[in-house]
Parts: sequence; structure tokens; C-alpha cells
Amino acid sequence: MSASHDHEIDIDHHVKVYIRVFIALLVLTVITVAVSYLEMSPPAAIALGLFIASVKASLVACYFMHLISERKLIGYVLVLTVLFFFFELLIPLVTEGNNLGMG
Amino acid sequence: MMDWFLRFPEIASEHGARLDRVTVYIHWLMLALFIIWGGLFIFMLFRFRAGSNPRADYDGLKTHLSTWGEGAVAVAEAILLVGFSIPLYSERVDDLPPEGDRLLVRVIGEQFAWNIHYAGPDGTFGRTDPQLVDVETNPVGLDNDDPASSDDITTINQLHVPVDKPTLIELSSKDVIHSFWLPEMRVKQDAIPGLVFPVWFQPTVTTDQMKAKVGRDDFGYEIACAQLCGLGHYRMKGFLTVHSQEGYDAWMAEQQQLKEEEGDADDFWG
Amino acid sequence: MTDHAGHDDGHGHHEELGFWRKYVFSVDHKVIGIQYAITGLLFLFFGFCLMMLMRWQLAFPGSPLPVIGGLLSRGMPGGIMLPEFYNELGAMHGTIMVFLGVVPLAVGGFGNFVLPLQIGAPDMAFPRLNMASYWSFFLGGAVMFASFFLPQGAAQSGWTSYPPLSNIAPSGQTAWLIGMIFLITSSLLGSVNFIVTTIQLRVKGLSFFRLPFFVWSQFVTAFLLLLAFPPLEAAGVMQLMDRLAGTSFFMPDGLVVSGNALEVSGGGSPILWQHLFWFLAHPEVYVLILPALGIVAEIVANNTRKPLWGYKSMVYAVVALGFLSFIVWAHHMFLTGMGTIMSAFFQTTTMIISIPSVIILTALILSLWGGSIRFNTPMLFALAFLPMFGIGGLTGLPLGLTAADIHLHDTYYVIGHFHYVVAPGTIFALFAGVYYWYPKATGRRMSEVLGKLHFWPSFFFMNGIFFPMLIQGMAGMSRRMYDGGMTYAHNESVLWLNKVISFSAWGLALAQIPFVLNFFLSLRKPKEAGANPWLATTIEWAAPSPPGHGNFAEVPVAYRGPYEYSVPGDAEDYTPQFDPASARTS
Amino acid sequence: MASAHSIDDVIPYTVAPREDTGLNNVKLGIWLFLASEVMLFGALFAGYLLLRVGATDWPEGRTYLSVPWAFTNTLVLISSSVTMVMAWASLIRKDLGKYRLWMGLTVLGGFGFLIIKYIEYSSKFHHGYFPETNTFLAIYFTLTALHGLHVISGMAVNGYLLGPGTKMWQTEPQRFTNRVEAAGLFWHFVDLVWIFLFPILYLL
Ligand code: HEA
Ligand code: HEA
Ligand code: CUA
Ligand SMILES: [Cu+2]
Repeated sequence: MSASHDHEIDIDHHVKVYIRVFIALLVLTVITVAVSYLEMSPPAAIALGLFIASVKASLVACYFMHLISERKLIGYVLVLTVLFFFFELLIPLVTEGNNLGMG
Repeated sequence: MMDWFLRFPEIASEHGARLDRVTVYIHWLMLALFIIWGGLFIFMLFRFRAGSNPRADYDGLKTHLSTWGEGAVAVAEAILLVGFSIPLYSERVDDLPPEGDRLLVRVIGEQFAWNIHYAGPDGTFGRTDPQLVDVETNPVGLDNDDPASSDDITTINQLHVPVDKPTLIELSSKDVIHSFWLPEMRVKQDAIPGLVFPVWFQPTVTTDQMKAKVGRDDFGYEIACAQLCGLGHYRMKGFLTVHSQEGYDAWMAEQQQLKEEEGDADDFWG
Repeated sequence: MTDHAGHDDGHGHHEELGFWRKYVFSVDHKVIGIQYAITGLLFLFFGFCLMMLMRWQLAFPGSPLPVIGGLLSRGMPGGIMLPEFYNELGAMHGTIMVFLGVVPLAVGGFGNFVLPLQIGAPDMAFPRLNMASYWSFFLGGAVMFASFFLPQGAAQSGWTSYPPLSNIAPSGQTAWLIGMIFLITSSLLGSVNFIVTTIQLRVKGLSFFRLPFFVWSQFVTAFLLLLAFPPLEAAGVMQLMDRLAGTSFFMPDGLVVSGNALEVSGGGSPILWQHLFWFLAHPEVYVLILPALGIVAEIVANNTRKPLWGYKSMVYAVVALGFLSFIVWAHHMFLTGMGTIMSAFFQTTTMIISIPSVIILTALILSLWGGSIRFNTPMLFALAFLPMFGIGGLTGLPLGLTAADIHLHDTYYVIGHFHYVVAPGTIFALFAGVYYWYPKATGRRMSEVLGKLHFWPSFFFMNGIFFPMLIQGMAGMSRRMYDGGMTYAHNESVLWLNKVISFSAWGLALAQIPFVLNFFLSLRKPKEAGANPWLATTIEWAAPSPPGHGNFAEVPVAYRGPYEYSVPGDAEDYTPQFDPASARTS
Repeated sequence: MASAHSIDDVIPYTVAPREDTGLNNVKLGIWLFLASEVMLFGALFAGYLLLRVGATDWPEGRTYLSVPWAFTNTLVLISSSVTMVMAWASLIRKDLGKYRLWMGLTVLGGFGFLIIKYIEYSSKFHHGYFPETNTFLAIYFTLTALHGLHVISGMAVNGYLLGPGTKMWQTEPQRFTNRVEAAGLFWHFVDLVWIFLFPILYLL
């Protein structure tokens, strides 16, 4: 709980932010769908789709999950996790990017 | 000396000795480390036992020579890696023998046998289809309506190749993962269903020569399965025969002959 | 949550719990630790028994096994082992030893019991989660054990469970997957607990660089479990889907099994499983070794009566090891059709990861220099660990070079490599830990005579088992061979070693008798060990033996580093972390 | 220390943060748990990529799945994330009544999501689309079912905190607020996963 560093007066401000984030999320969701109807090459579509999703996810993480004002330690844990997450994504890369298949 | 100590199987391929050399070098490194560390270890156990050294020394060893030791290990590993292992492996998987000067064979693993498929004199493989597979009569699922199939030879567990000429194998599997292993050729590669992998080697010693060399008349090269593939894994054995070029040609002619005699029914296996 | 909670202001108030709450569904980390340890030891023993059956078949292929064979009629009709049954034994020996024996004992047992004590904590941060973790493990173990009684027996596709073989295997494989999901859940709950406990519950003065090396090793281990296990859980779910819902995650198009085209949609990839499996299983092998290194470090410091040499570099090395262990996994897959670039990458990371291991081992060996070495039983096991891990680790190097691995992959050389690390390595360290912390857990000492009677024959037989395997592997003998490799002519010259190995294995079994006797008979001795029988410095020795509820009579404070032995100027040759008085203030 | 519980009263930092880390145990614990969840979904995501890249042809999500339903579900889940954080904010304002309202809405949102998921699933089955039909549907069902399980777990926790769990507010308000915050973190994470699943499965 963040009570130790958020003062209770802040909470009204917080609530305002939540509402704004909520609206942003709604708008971005509509954009995601709209964009998917555009005629785009698959790689571009995927890149754009994932980009919008990442923006939305960051909004949720930063504001609803209070990451933006969270303690450093949590940040370290997440940086580590994200790094290992990228190692996981090496899996398809290793398999597809460089294998000997001839058929 | 290390070769003797390590007791490799006989060696009969052009690249095999170079692979073994890496194994030998790394074992020298290991032995050196083990002897140095082990010797020091035994010495210290003796020298610093409570009986002879009743009060321990708070600071212990004062030199940091060991860092150099660790550095040396790293350097040795780097040399083995960059100088030997990476290029040798690259040669295995990238420098495939070019068309023309090679024998191309398909090997398809199944529980628990190796199906061998030769393109025959026309050099093209007939079409195959998993739907056509019949364990008894058509193990590789060869489509006999395809003209290219007419001279194809299929055998079970019998791989015949000429000496001193690269053999390129297209390796695959029908059911589960197997591993195609020719110990004397220093060839091992997983056979994974859904994928086809190239494997190649250039035999240098014919079966007959090897018989003479090891002094045993019943000697034969074996194909082993190295990957657990079910209850018959332990007996999924095939045979590799390395002929002289003439011997190989004669064998191939004989197979063609047999195939014709069998007529269109291709329930032949050798 | 319970209602009969004491409304008492004071700490360490002892309330009476019923038998069930005290010994079975306990939330006390010490009880849970002991539950884990005993269950783990029993599973080790069970895994050992499976292996002894296999060794019979390997030494005397096809001969009926007297007496015991008759009892196992499903797998051994007429006392003669069936190949399916051999495969069951192999797969389950591996699974049980790794996931139900060593990890529960090393992490669940020693981690739970010792870690909170060493950091001066009253318990784990989440005691109920801790209990849930044990019971989830227990359920997983029960499922695995029960799977032997399925009509077609337990899993038989190796502990690695490679599909498509495992996809088309009998129902034991489903039980294996369900069991694994329980075990993974257990490890996840446990690892969250260990990390939070280590970070949050360290007593005053115990900064990270004053933590005993054991705590560091458990801390890094917990991160490995936390982040490496989920991929296997995902893979397990996918394999369950393949087996139960008819999907084809791991099955490509066009499979033909026993001459019949398989009716599946296809499109899957068998290699995907291998990646997800080894993404866990390589870090997992460090899970097997790090706690062992931690135990050995504690015992070496204590019995050389001097600080560990290079403590800081050991800490950096163990962190580096943990980190790197996530990017070497594909060295188990060199022969799955890997190209030059990827194999170069994984060979390189594998060579790099050997360096921190060399650093840790070097530090431990050089710690002996200038020591005043006491050769008690824990120390003997800890010392033997060093060269045994040395052999195991060194034999990992050729496997990490593809040029050598082409010949050695899937041979007994690999079996020899990793058993040297886990059996005379980890198992010895675990024995050392049992002898070392038994007085803390029970208040009683184990017998030194029986201990030495346990050590020397075990040391002898362990090498009798595993050294010949390296020779067999070099000669080209494949692993997982039901008939011990006698089908193949190239194995002929090393077949006789099968008997040597098997007799050594049975000898090793006999060598465990003094241990079992010692373990149980010592329980009947008087509780005279006292709080600090080994004259040690770390904080667990400040608590009474056995520690009561809440562990410490008063909350300890850490005044100095963990291994202040033979401090110049101090009268005693040890200056505990928790002791305010010392000649040298640090 | 009113109504102390037997084990918790000896464990430090169950409620108040530790000075040097600035965190209490629960907060750190839930984040670590979420880290492992990232790796869990990450593995499935890696599997998805591998299967998709390796496939000869890969159906567009739209051919099997209903974008309007999934779009609605995205809105439902996002809204329930907002109500969750509002529930927590009400506790900070010491307003239990508002808390009940917002938390109730959050649980309702979970129900809404599941109902829509149920409609989607049954229409798939109705059309003869099953996990075994092809790899795309296999990964679709696996991912969404696993996500659905997370939704159900989150609802169970939230339901407990809405019902019997509220008792704690009377005795240990701070601790209760911490619990709601931790439950919220989990719930937002479930939302976050869906934010990725939606485009990956339905749109791309
Ligand atoms: C605890 C377990 C453990 C540990 C610590 C290790 C450590 C290492 N392992 Fe091992 N490994 C396994 C368990 C382990 N392994 C298992 C279970 C398998 C097989 C799984 C299966 O297929 O079923 C396996 C398989 C395996 C393979 C795949 C082989 C194959 O299938 O073809 C490879 C390949 O690179 C490998 C490499 C290594 C390396 C480089 C290390 C390095 O980290 C080692 C570094 C250590 C050293 C270099 C030692 C330093 C020594 C000294 C300083 C000298 C000391 C001397 C004295 C004291 C006298 N291992
Ligand atoms: C941690 C892991 C671990 C451990 C400790 C061991 C220990 C041993 N293993 Fe195992 N083994 C594996 C992991 C392990 N193994 C794995 C992963 C495989 C591969 C499986 C596969 O192919 O899929 C394997 C495979 C394997 C094979 C190869 C089978 C084959 O390929 O066909 C063999 C062959 O001999 C073998 C033998 C042994 C022996 C002799 C021991 C001995 O060292 C055992 C010693 C055990 C003890 C000393 C325990 C003593 C405990 C007690 C006495 C308890 C007392 C109880 C109380 C006080 C309550 N193992
Ligand atoms: Cu085929 Cu083993
Ligand atoms: Cu490994």
C-alpha cells in the first residue's frame, strides 16, 4: 500500500487521473479495432496493433497499478522479468530464425 | 595418450578425427584443472588439518593468483570455441556437399526401424505421401504412379554407401523423434517429424577394410537410434555398409534387377 | 484464519495447538521444513529403489529378478522386466529424483528450516502460503506415485517427455503432467515466499553483504524457480490439451504411427516443447546445485575455522550464474537441427557460464588455505562434494562444445556428467546438511562413528557407479537402453562395466544403512547439543535447539559479517554475528 | 494490537512497510507473483509466435471469432479495472459504502466478461469449431481459457473482499486496504493480459 508516501489529500487528484486514463483506454480500444480494418501489410498491422496494446498496457500499469510512483525495488523485479521475458521470445527466434530444415 | 584413455569407437569418416581432436583437447584442459586443483586440495587437507594447524589464519590465502587461473580457463575455452568447435560445426551444417559429387539418400525413422530411400539412376525421388504408407509393403509411402518412382529403391535398416565420396542424407521421421547415429562416422542428428535435416559424411574406410583392421570377420558398421522413441528404442538398429565405388554400383544394379523382377509390386525390401 | 488466536500483547507467546495444527497442517516454517525434508528423503529413497531395479536389468538383461520381481507382476511378468516398464522406471527415476527428492529437500527442507533462522526471522513472510506450498507438493508427489498403479503404468517418455512420443503415450503421461502442475504451483508459492522473506525479514544489521552464502544461494534459487517454472507450466498445459482436447501444439502434419496416419489437425512443432522444457530445466539444474553449494559453504567456513575466501566474488558469481542460466538452455538441443549462428551463441553462453562455477569452486577450495580443518562427518561430505562437483562440472565442458557433443549427446557420458554433479555432488551436500543442522532441528547430535561408516563406503561406491559411465559413453553407449546396450556391437568392450556399476549401486544402498540407523537412533538420545554445538557464527545458532515458536528468545541483531572465525585478538576462535562483543569492531 | 492472529503478530511488515525497502510483504509478494505470471503468458505468447511463423497459412482471427463481442468484452474489462481502483480509492477516503458499490461493480464486470465469453465459446462449438480443429483455434482456446481462469480467480478474491472479508475493515483497516490493493493489482494484470490477447487473437 502506498499510504506512506501518498497523502490522503492526493486521492482526489488520483481519481481524476483514473477517469482520464479510462477515457484514453476506451479511445485506444476503438482505434485498435478501426486500425485493423485498414489495408496494411501483415507486419505493419502487427507492429501497429502491438504498439497500441503496449500503450494501453503501460497506462494500466503506470496509473491503475501505480507503477509510476512505486518503489524502486518493484521496478528492479520488473526489469528483470521483462529481460527474461525477452529471453523467452528468443524461443521462436532460435527455432525459426536459424534452423537447418530443408523441406 | 588421451585418445587411448578416452576409448573412442573406431573412426571411419573424413571429418571424424577433427571432431575427436576437440574432445581430446578439452579433456586435456579438464585433466590439467583437475590435477592442479585436486593436488592443491589434497595438500591443503593434509597441511591445514586441525592437528597440525590448531589456530586458523583469519586472512587465509593472500595472493590472488587464482584470478589468473580463472582467466586462463576462460582463454582456453575461448580458443576451443572459436578456433575449433564453431568452425567444425559450421562445416557440418553449412558446407553441404554440392550436387553432382555426392550420393543423396533419404532416411526416415519410424518406430522402430530406419527406412532408406534411394532415388535410383534417374536421380529424382518419386513422390511420397503419408497416406500411402503401408508398414509391410510401402514403408515410405512411395507413390507408384509417379514416373520418378519407378527406379527408386527402398530398404529397411540397410544403408549402403560408396567410400571416399560424400553421402548427403535427408533425414526425417514419420512418427516420433529419433536420433540417427553412426558412431564410427561421428554423425548424430535428431530425426524430427515434420522437418527434414541434412546430414553428411564422407566415409574413408570400407566395411571390408574395417573388418581387416579390427581383425573381426563379423564386424559391421551400425546405425543406432540415440533418442528415446518408445519401448523398442533399444533395438532400433540399422546397418551401414561402406563399399568401394564398384561394389556400390554393383549393389545398386542388383537392387534394380530385383525391383524389376518383383514387377510393379514394390513389396521388396533388402 | 483461526478464532482461537491468543489475545496476548507479548511476542513468542506459546499457545497450545492440537496435533493436526501442530504437526500436519502446521504453518511453522520449522515443521514445514522438516515435513519437506522427510518427504524428500523418502522420495529420494523411492527414486533410488526404481534405479536399483533398472540396474538389475542392465547388469543381467532379461534374467528374472528373484523375489522382488515376483511382486511387480505388471511390469515384470515372471520377474523379467518389460521394456515399457524399464522406460517407466527411467522416466520416473529422473522426475522423482529431481522434482520430488532433491528440490524439496534442498529448497523446501533446508531452505524453509534454515533460511528464516539464518536471517533472524520469526517465520517465513507468508506462513499459510508456506503450508499450501508443502501440500501442493505433497499432492503432486501423490499423483506421481499413484501413477504406477494405472493400468498401463506411469509416464514412460523420459523425464524430458518429448512429444510426439509423450503425446501418444499411455495415460501415465497425463498423470505426470497433472503431477507436474501441482509441483510447479508448489515451487511458485515457495519461491515468492523465499524472496519476500529474504528481502523483508532480515534482522537489524543484516545487510545483503552480511548474509550467509546459504541465504544467497537460496535467494537466487528462488528467482530461478519463480521465473523459469512458468514456461514449463505453459508447456504442460499445452501437452495436456494435446492429450485430452485433441489439439496439435506439438504434432506436425503427416504423422504416421504404426502404419496409420494420425487423425490430428497437425501444424504443431515438437521443438516448441523442447524449448519450453529446457527453458525451465537448465535453470532447474542450478536449482539442484546452488542450495548444495550454499550448504557446503556454511560447513567449510565452520570447519576450517576461518572466513570464506572471496565471499564477495562468490556472491557476484552466484548472481551471475543465476542470470546466465536463462540463456544456455538450447545446449541440450544442439542436435535438433541448429544452425551455425544459434549453436555458436549457445556454445558461447555455455562456456561463459562455466566461469562463475569455476570461481565459486576455486573460492571454496582456497578457503581451506590457512584453516584449522576439523574432519567431522558434515565436513567430510562437504569436502567430498568439491572434487565430485569438479568432475561433474568439468565433464559438462565437452558437452557444451558442439564438436564434441555430436559424439557424446545422449550417451552415458551425459548420464555420468550430471550424476557426478547431482549424486556425489548435491546428494553429498544434502547429507552434509542433514548432519550439520540435525542438532538444531532436534537438539540431538548424530553419531560420528555411524556417520563415517556412511561416508567412506558411499564415497567409494558413488565413484564406482559414475566413473564407468563416462567410459561407456565415450565408447558410444546410448542412454535409455533397456538391454544395457548389448544390441550394439560397438558397446561390446564396455558391457562388463554394467555389472560393476550395478554392484556399486547395490553397495551404495547398503552404505545408506548406517545413515538411516543414525537418523532414527539419534532421535532417542538426550537433548544435549545446546544452541551452538559446532561453535558457529551464523544467526541460526543463536536460537535454542530446537527453536521454539517465534524462533528466538529475543530478536537478534547482526553486528558483523557471517563468517568471523579466528578473528585476531579474540579469545575464542569464533565471533558470532549476533554477539555484540568482539575485539574487532566491524 | 487488537485481535492479533497467532502467526501474523510475530511477523514484521505484514502491514506497515519496511523502512529500507518501503514495501510491506504483501505488496512485494503480489508483484513477484505477477512476475511469474508474465513468464507464464510469455511462454504461451512465444508458442503462439513460433506456431504462427512456422505455419504455411494462418487464418485471420476474424474468420472464426467475433470482433464485436471481443470489443465489448474489452470495454467491460477495462471498466472493471477502473471500478476496482475506485474501490480502493474509496477505502483511502474511509468510505466503506462507496467501496462496496465499486467493488460490487467490479465483480459484476467479471461476470459480464464471463457471460460474453460463454456466448462466444458456445457459438464456436455450435459452428463446429473446437480446439482440435486447427492450431489457431487451439491456441485461441488455450489462451482464453487460461485467461478466463484468471478472471474467475480474481472474482473469487474480490468476492471474498466484498463479502466476508470486509469484517477486517473494522479491526485492521490498513491491512484490509492493503489486501484490496493487492487484489486490485492482480485484477489489473488480468485486464492487461486481455489488452494483448484482444488484438493478437482477434485482429491480427
Ligand atoms: C546440478 C546439475 C547440473 C549442473 C551444475 C550442470 C552443469 C553444467 N552442465 Fe549439465 N546437465 C545436467 C545437470 C547439470 N549440469 C543434467 C541433468 C543434464 C542432462 C539432462 C538430460 O538430458 O536428461 C545435463 C546435460 C548437459 C548438457 C547437454 C548434453 C547433451 O544432452 O548432449 C550440456 C551441454 O552443454 C551440459 C553442460 C553443462 C555445463 C557446461 C555445466 C557447467 O555449469 C559446469 C561448470 C563447472 C565446472 C567447470 C567445474 C569447475 C571445476 C574446477 C574448478 C576443478 C575442481 C577440481 C577439484 C576440486 C579437484 N550439461
Ligand atoms: C537429482 C537427480 C538424480 C539423482 C540424485 C540420481 C541418482 C542416481 N541415479 Fe539417476 N537419473 C536422473 C537424476 C538423478 N539420478 C535423471 C534426470 C535421469 C535421466 C532420466 C531419463 O533418461 O529420462 C537419470 C537416469 C539414470 C540412469 C540412466 C538410465 C537410462 O538412461 O536408461 C541411471 C543408470 O544407472 C541412474 C542411476 C542413478 C544412481 C545409481 C543414483 C544414485 O546416486 C542414487 C543415490 C541415492 C541415494 C544415496 C539416496 C539415499 C537416500 C536415503 C537412503 C533416504 C533415507 C531415508 C530416510 C532417512 C527417511 N540414473
Ligand atoms: Cu528410435 Cu530410439
Ligand atoms: Cu543445461
